[in-house]
Amino acid sequence: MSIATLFEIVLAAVVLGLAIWTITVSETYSAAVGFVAYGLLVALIWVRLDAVDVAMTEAAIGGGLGGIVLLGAAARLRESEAMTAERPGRVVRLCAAALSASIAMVLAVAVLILPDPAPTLAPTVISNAGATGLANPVTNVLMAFRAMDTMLEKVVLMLAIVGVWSLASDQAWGGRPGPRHEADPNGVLAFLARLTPPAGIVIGIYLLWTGADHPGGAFQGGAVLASMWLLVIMAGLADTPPVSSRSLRLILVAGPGVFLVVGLGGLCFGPAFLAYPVAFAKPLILGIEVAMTLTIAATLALLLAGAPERSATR
Amino acid sequence: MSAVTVFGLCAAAAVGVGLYGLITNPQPLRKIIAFNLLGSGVFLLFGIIGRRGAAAGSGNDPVPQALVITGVVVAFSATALAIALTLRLFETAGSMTLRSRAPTGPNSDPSAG
Amino acid sequence: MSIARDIMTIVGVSAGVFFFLAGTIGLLRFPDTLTRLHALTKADNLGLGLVVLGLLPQAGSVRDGLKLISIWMFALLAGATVSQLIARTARQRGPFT
Amino acid sequence: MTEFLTGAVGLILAILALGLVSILRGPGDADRMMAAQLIGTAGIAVLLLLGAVTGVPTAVDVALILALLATFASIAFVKKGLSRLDTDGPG
Repeated sequence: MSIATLFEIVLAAVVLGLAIWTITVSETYSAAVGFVAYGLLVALIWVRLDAVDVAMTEAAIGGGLGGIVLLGAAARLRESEAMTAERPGRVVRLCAAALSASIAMVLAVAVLILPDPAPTLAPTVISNAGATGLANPVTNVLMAFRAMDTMLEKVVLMLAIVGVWSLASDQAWGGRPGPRHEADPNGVLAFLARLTPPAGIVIGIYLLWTGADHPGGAFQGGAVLASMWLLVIMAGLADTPPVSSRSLRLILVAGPGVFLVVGLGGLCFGPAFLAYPVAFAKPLILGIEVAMTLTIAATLALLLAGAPERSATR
Repeated sequence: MSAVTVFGLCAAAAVGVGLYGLITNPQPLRKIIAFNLLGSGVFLLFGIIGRRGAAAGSGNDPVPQALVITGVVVAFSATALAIALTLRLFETAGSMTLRSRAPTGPNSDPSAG
Repeated sequence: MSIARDIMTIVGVSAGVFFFLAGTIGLLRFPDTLTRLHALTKADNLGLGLVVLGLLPQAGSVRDGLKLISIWMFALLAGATVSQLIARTARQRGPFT
Repeated sequence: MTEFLTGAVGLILAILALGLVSILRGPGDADRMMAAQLIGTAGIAVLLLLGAVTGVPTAVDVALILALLATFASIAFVKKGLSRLDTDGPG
């Protein structure tokens, strides 16, 4: 057994142990902490599988922002935990264990008897890379070959934010999400929130730019920008914008809007919906990505901030 | 044992663990966490299949990778929506059941959010 | 030249691993919050710093090296801020072990 | 060189697992936060070493994202986790 295999087995065992602990631990807050650590380790697995694009997304969105939104809810619902102590009976738990174990077994067998040679679309993607002028195959798939998926995914993000906002109570309708954070303007937190975002914004833009040729792209860049914005908000240096703000809404629809306009342009002047003219493919894709990054950053941050809680005037 | 086998079995087990938690945990927030574990196991299975389909020039088939990236983002937005629903449920229903406690108003917890 | 680089990597990474180990053991063994915090900062700042220092000779370009250093800087900043916040809370409330 | 770095990755991973034990044990929130901070840093170190071992230079970019997100997550941890202890100074 090579040292690399040993490393992989240790990593897989730690990940699984953490997953089991996250499910079985009694406190929800601890489970959320466990989930953040789990996301971090899953990102390591993705690097090991040579899928760096996914590793970035998992580290930024799956474990990072997703873990934080869980953590916030767990901290808030902490006091209410005692009242929902009703656990299902032993029979239900045994049945659930049997069902889960059998599904896991079926999947494990499926992994072991996967066909050889494996079906793959990688050579097709790589041989068509010249059509867009981008060297990162994943960005090619996301932005050109399966652009429709990505566009609809932006629509899903928009629907999610509309859903979250519509949960506001009557007096907070159209107001600002989350509590107003007060912090000492000369304290350590404010210092960190002044020092980090400039560098973080540069890194976000770098990730977007490098996404054309290397792993990275709009999602990863957007997630970094979102976290920087929230850092400033949490340090009390800025307030969340009221969700009825027109400029905010413009940013939220910019990504899918630009995407749709380019797509319709393909329909009017080209052969099909979302068909990029070959000469302008790269600038068009980059333009869409810039708009998308802004939209993703704003959407992710506002999804994290949650439903409006204060009226806009206060 | 290759990386594909090790992580493939790990992914299958993660799906099982997530499913068990989804069924047996009574609290909605725990169900959301379990569902995310289940989802990450499914994403890893995609990664395994992509890894096996690696070709010259890329270590992992880009098509499943793109699918997983889309999936991670959609899973995050679904999680955020589910959590907003849970919090709202607690705000409206929670204070009714817990008569002895003060209702959790929007400003009683200065740092959450 | 290459041997000198490798030696620097081995020394740096080994020292970094040692500090990680020491910090984790401290986190597990020390009696109260402030001493555990002391152990954590060793692992955080020195452990990662020495690993970064050890990897610098292996970096392919200046840009990669700058990235490595900026990662360490971010970790330092976050570590320093979080330690201060935790320590201040610990002092206000008395040791909450 | 590769062997040595892989060994170092394995060791840090084992240390990370040890840090997980301290998350599991608690006992207080402060300890959980510290352990989470340590795990984040160790994860960054593992990523950097893994990038050097497997010759995937872009692993450094993943570590960069992780470092930024860890900064943010630590603050979120402290702000949300310490809220129960009603801090008035730093919070």
